[in-house]
Amino acid sequence: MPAACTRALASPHRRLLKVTANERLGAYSVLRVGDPDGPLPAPGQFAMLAAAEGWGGGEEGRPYLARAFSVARVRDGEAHYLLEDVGPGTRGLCALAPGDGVLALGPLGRGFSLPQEERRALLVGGGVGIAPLAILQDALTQTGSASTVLLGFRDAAHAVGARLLSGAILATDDGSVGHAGLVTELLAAELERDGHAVVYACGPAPMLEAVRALCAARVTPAELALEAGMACGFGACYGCVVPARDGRYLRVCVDGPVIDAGELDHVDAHAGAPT
Amino acid sequence: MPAACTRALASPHRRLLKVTANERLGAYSVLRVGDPDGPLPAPGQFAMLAAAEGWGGGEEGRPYLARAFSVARVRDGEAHYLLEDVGPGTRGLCALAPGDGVLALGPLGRGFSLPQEERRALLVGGGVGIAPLAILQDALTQTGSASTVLLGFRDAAHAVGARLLSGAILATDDGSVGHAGLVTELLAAELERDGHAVVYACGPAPMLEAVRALCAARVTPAELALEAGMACGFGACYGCVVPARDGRYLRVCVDGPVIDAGELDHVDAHAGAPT
Amino acid sequence: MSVEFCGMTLAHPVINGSGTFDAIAARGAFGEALEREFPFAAFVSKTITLQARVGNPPPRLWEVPAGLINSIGLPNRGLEGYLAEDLPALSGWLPVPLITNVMGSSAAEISQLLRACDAREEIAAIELNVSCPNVHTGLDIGADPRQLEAVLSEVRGDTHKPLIVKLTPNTADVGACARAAQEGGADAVSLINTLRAMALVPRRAELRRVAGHQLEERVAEGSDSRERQAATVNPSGRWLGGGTGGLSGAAIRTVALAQVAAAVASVEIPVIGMGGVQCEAHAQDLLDVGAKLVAVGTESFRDPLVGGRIARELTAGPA
Amino acid sequence: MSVEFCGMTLAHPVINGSGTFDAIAARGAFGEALEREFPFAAFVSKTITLQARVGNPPPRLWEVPAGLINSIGLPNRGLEGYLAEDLPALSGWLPVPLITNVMGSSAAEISQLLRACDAREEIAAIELNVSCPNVHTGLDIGADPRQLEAVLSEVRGDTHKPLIVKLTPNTADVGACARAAQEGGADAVSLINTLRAMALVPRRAELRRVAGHQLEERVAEGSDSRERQAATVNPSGRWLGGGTGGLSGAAIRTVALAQVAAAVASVEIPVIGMGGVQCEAHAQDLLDVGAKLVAVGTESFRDPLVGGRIARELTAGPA
Ligand SMILES: Cc1cc2nc3c(=O)[nH]c(=O)nc-3n(C[C@H](O)[C@H](O)[C@H](O)COP(=O)(O)OP(=O)(O)OC[C@H]3O[C@@H](n4cnc5c(N)ncnc54)[C@H](O)[C@@H]3O)c2cc1C
Ligand SMILES: Cc1cc2nc3c(=O)[nH]c(=O)nc-3n(C[C@H](O)[C@H](O)[C@H](O)COP(=O)(O)OP(=O)(O)OC[C@H]3O[C@@H](n4cnc5c(N)ncnc54)[C@H](O)[C@@H]3O)c2cc1C
Ligand SMILES: Cc1cc2nc3c(=O)[nH]c(=O)nc-3n(C[C@H](O)[C@H](O)[C@H](O)COP(=O)(O)O)c2cc1C
Ligand SMILES: Cc1cc2nc3c(=O)[nH]c(=O)nc-3n(C[C@H](O)[C@H](O)[C@H](O)COP(=O)(O)O)c2cc1C
Ligand code: FES
Ligand code: FES
Repeated sequence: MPAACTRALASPHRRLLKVTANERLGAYSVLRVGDPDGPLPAPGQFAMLAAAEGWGGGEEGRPYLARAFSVARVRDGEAHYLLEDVGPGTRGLCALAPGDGVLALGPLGRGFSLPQEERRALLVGGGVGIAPLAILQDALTQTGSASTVLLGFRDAAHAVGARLLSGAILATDDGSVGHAGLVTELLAAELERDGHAVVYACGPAPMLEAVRALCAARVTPAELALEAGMACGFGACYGCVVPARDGRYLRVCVDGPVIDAGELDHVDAHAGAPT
Repeated sequence: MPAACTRALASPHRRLLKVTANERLGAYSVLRVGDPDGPLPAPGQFAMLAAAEGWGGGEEGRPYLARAFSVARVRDGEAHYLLEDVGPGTRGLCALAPGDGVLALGPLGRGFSLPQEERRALLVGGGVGIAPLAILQDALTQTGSASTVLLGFRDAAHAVGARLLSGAILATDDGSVGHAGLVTELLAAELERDGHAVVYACGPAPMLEAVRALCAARVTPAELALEAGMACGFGACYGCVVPARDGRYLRVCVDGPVIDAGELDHVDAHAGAPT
Repeated sequence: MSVEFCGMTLAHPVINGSGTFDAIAARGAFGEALEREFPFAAFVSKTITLQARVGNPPPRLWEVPAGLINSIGLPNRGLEGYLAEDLPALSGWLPVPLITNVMGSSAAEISQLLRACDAREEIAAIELNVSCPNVHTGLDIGADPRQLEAVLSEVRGDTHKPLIVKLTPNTADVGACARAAQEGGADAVSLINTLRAMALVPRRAELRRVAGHQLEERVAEGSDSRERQAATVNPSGRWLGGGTGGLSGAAIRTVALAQVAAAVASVEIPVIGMGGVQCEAHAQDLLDVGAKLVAVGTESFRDPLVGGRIARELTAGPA
Repeated sequence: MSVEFCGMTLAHPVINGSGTFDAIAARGAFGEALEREFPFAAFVSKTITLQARVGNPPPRLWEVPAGLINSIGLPNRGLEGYLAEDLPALSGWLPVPLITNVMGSSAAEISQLLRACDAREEIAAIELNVSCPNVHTGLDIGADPRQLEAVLSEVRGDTHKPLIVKLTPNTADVGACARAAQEGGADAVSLINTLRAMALVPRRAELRRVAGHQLEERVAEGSDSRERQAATVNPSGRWLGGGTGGLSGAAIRTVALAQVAAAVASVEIPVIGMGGVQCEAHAQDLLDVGAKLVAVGTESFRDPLVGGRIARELTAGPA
């Protein structure tokens, strides 16, 4: 089984940071935020982000609360976030320009643990859920571990996001790039080929559930980076829960977002990345 | 006494118009909005304005409702508004750039009536309250009537606003331009010189009250353009009231904004232009 | 999309909230165009009382995040003035049925209002506003189910016209109140009215923060930063001339949805849902939880024709 | 700026609203820095019940204009678990007095909770959440003044610690409820709790409008534009797993101000005011209408240290 989760402590201060770049990557945006003095996030940790200006407005009077985003990469004193515009909050962040302010609280939550027992790392991502796998791949590369990366996307425009990682094997729903079908089909084949692996997955709930079921059937250790609507990100509101195997609820923000697949009976329909 | 009030009918449609210019005029902004097909406002009428984008947001979640502004001038298919930034609504409008959208409902309310009995027109304005006097002066000039214009401002930066009218005699609180003191002191002197006049006034409540008292004492007809917090501008909310002489309340938006001074016992402290 | 409601056939399910649209004033401001594009399927008058009322002293409005507090104080000409002046001013041109909203502080007063309205054929239905303190108990007539049912039973016989009871939302159990209205003989209930709310005169420091540096020089002198602007205007520190007011608009929308759903679950009679409706989606939410009609209030202040647009979009499906 | 409150000396007048700050989880996320900068002058626990509760199924949150609806469902370890696990996890490092919030559905249950808390010296004061349906009557214990006073009189003797009663705002006359709490022996009252509210699963059309064109292709197929997203997840059409929830945040601020003013006018005991406080000005408004302490809830979700900043600004006067 994977070792203890990794987690860096956040400052309780919500910090005002500056956008250094915000560039399109296919259907996504990569937001870069200067944070030279911030705590170094562990792979899988996230931050609560809000634009410093114009948050709380919008036609529907939203966004009001900050939004959770996985740290996708840390490089040269900048944190990178992969964003998909799915609503008022992500839209506001996608529209930021270099120099704009971002209010950030983080890094938060428990990240991935590194492979044990010389298992090979299988990184499985779907859509915008590939974000935490990028920083995980960076960490694995640093420790000299190779990783196999399997990523699934809707179509070619989204598959451009795969550039965030290196050497990814792709699947697309519409078959425009790579395997025509589900990324979990690639995973099944990989596990078939060499089952001495640990799976790290992040993506939509149905994908995570398929990963969980596959790994459970093969007794392959798996860590799932879950998502949930969050109000606070630091355990205060009890809003971000997913049902655990024992009938209780886990708070994704403090008990996760990375959760050992074995703790779950199933992946809740609300617990995945936006689709 | 002045003749029946003038009033153009508005369309019940809130119309999406485009900003054609927005330029500083001393401490004020002059917002110009293209409206070639709109009804021609009568002097003293106003419009309810809101920015088409970003209204309803802001740090305090305001502005939510549209804001009332006197039409300051109509020229070449454009309506001009004189704006003073006193809060979130005016700030939002002051920040508009050419091409931005403005939602406008108007022209609304009752305007000034033109002089009767060959009385000379005395236009008395204070601060941003000079706006409706500009379009009134235009109308008087068109009918060949001369007008004497007395305007009061806080200081030299605000006194620049006087350029909206022609031939104005100025007073400033700090004495930096023109008469050092109140514009109503100029009015008293003018009425002394030649009392066969009709006074048209718009400005802060204390100024309007002084004008009312002066004119009442001399039995000089006077029309006061009042202001009040408004939610609707077309008589729906009953929010914009000022107390009348008979103990009832007048709705500034439909019974005014131009009200015969004789209808008032005093000018309510909330019924003037922002100070 | 035409709707049968209490024996009336309405062109669509969108009406106005009482006190948020003055058809006579709007006709004056917009002329005949208003008749052609009248935004509501029925017109609800503002609340009429037995005696004329001038309403509360200004200020009467306070804007809040996504909402508005009003403290209008129900100004109206009184029953007699309404019947003598407003009904003729509406008749001939009002293209939709008229629902007259009335309020009284005792069964006797309400009875008199209902009887007078019953006699006028211009009035298609009566809405009874029960957010009125009982002269005897001091408690709002509509806040206590028992009191509400008793009053309604007493007055129900006074009109043959459809009787809509406009419930108060400031109550422990709005479902119980809706049921009481039904038991008392109401033909329909409408809700929600505004939520009790309050605002203080803005402090100078607050204004400064909102308006930026400019204001600093302009507010009257005084060294205490906690001193409130216009303290002389209203020494109580309360902004609204009436002391407290009622919150409406987007801010109350989800409270309205919960209360409308609770009312629907409690009665068989039709429910008119309102509170914070700004667009078709909000109206559809109320219809989805079981409202038969939807009323638009505060949003009409921003756009007088919004009711008509919502009705069209409900018919056509969202764009 | 230190404040005497029910025999406690607090460093400043700002505390947290129950259920909106988990000191143990925050200590885990922020480490020792939290101890040095603890934002509140006292820490109020989330509501503890006799039996453990897992809480409501997700989704538990719905964001609205200037507010939040939550339907958390009071998950907690139960009295025993709280005393055995949470108290030790707080002791040693919590730099401020602990107020334990409890809730029971009958006098007997409440009595048991109070007695257990009374025995623990780690607990400085008890807050009783009376937004709980009475097992016998079904009505919230705090919604009816008579019921409230009766229950409190019965349990008051069970603790010597200061007893704060957290009133429900979903009531006809909050002043009467505050008075009932005082008569029943409360040492203080706190308000407001959240307003009952509801949200529906967003329709696909709605999502499309909000999210722009992109979403259109992504939402599951289906021809009926009124069909709701994730209807399979929650066939009732209600978004919140708990069906309805409670509205908090800026949207309820002026309702809170009115209710706090009404409570202050009705009692001599101190009042803790809360509801939508986001900055010093909002806190000062509550103090100006007579609150002794102010609590911050939802705003802490946006900024965990906002309570401390408000306290500093209240002390220094606004910047
Ligand atoms: C730990 C974690 C990591 C994440 N990492 C990333 C990341 O790296 N990149 C990324 O793009 N996203 C990430 N997300 C998801 C991201 O947080 C959401 O996409 C974002 O919060 C959406 O906000 P929005 O305002 O754009 O959309 P919203 O309008 O909030 O809509 C998003 C979804 O929420 C629901 N919803 C709609 N309206 C409401 C409402 N009023 N209240 C509550 N829910 C509503 C609907 O299901 C909707 O599809 C992450 C989430 C978590 C929890
Ligand atoms: C008929 C008419 C004509 C007008 N013509 C002009 C014009 O030509 N040019 C011009 O610049 N202005 C004009 N005004 C005034 C203009 O409408 C106001 O300055 C504007 O509405 C202010 O909005 P705001 O959001 O900028 O400021 P607000 O924040 O709304 O503040 C303005 C004032 O309103 C009060 N206030 C503060 N907060 C609130 C609140 N939350 N709710 C309610 N009131 C509050 C305070 O007294 C404050 O000083 C006119 C007003 C009327 C009625
Ligand atoms: C300015 C104003 C005046 C109102 N006057 C009345 C009234 O006279 N009688 C009444 O029953 N309701 C009155 N209401 C309540 C509305 O009819 C409606 O119930 C409430 O505003 C909620 O709807 P909304 O959020 O769409 O405005 C008034 C509301 C406002 C904002
Ligand atoms: C997510 C959440 C959970 C809450 N849980 C509790 C609770 O367990 N017990 C309680 O008495 N109040 C609870 N409340 C109510 C708050 O303590 C507070 O009364 C309310 O949120 C109003 O304050 P605010 O607008 O500042 O959030 C909760 C509020 C929220 C938003
Ligand atoms: S987001 Fe608030 S507890 Fe997890
Ligand atoms: S602004 Fe609504 S009645 Fe005048």
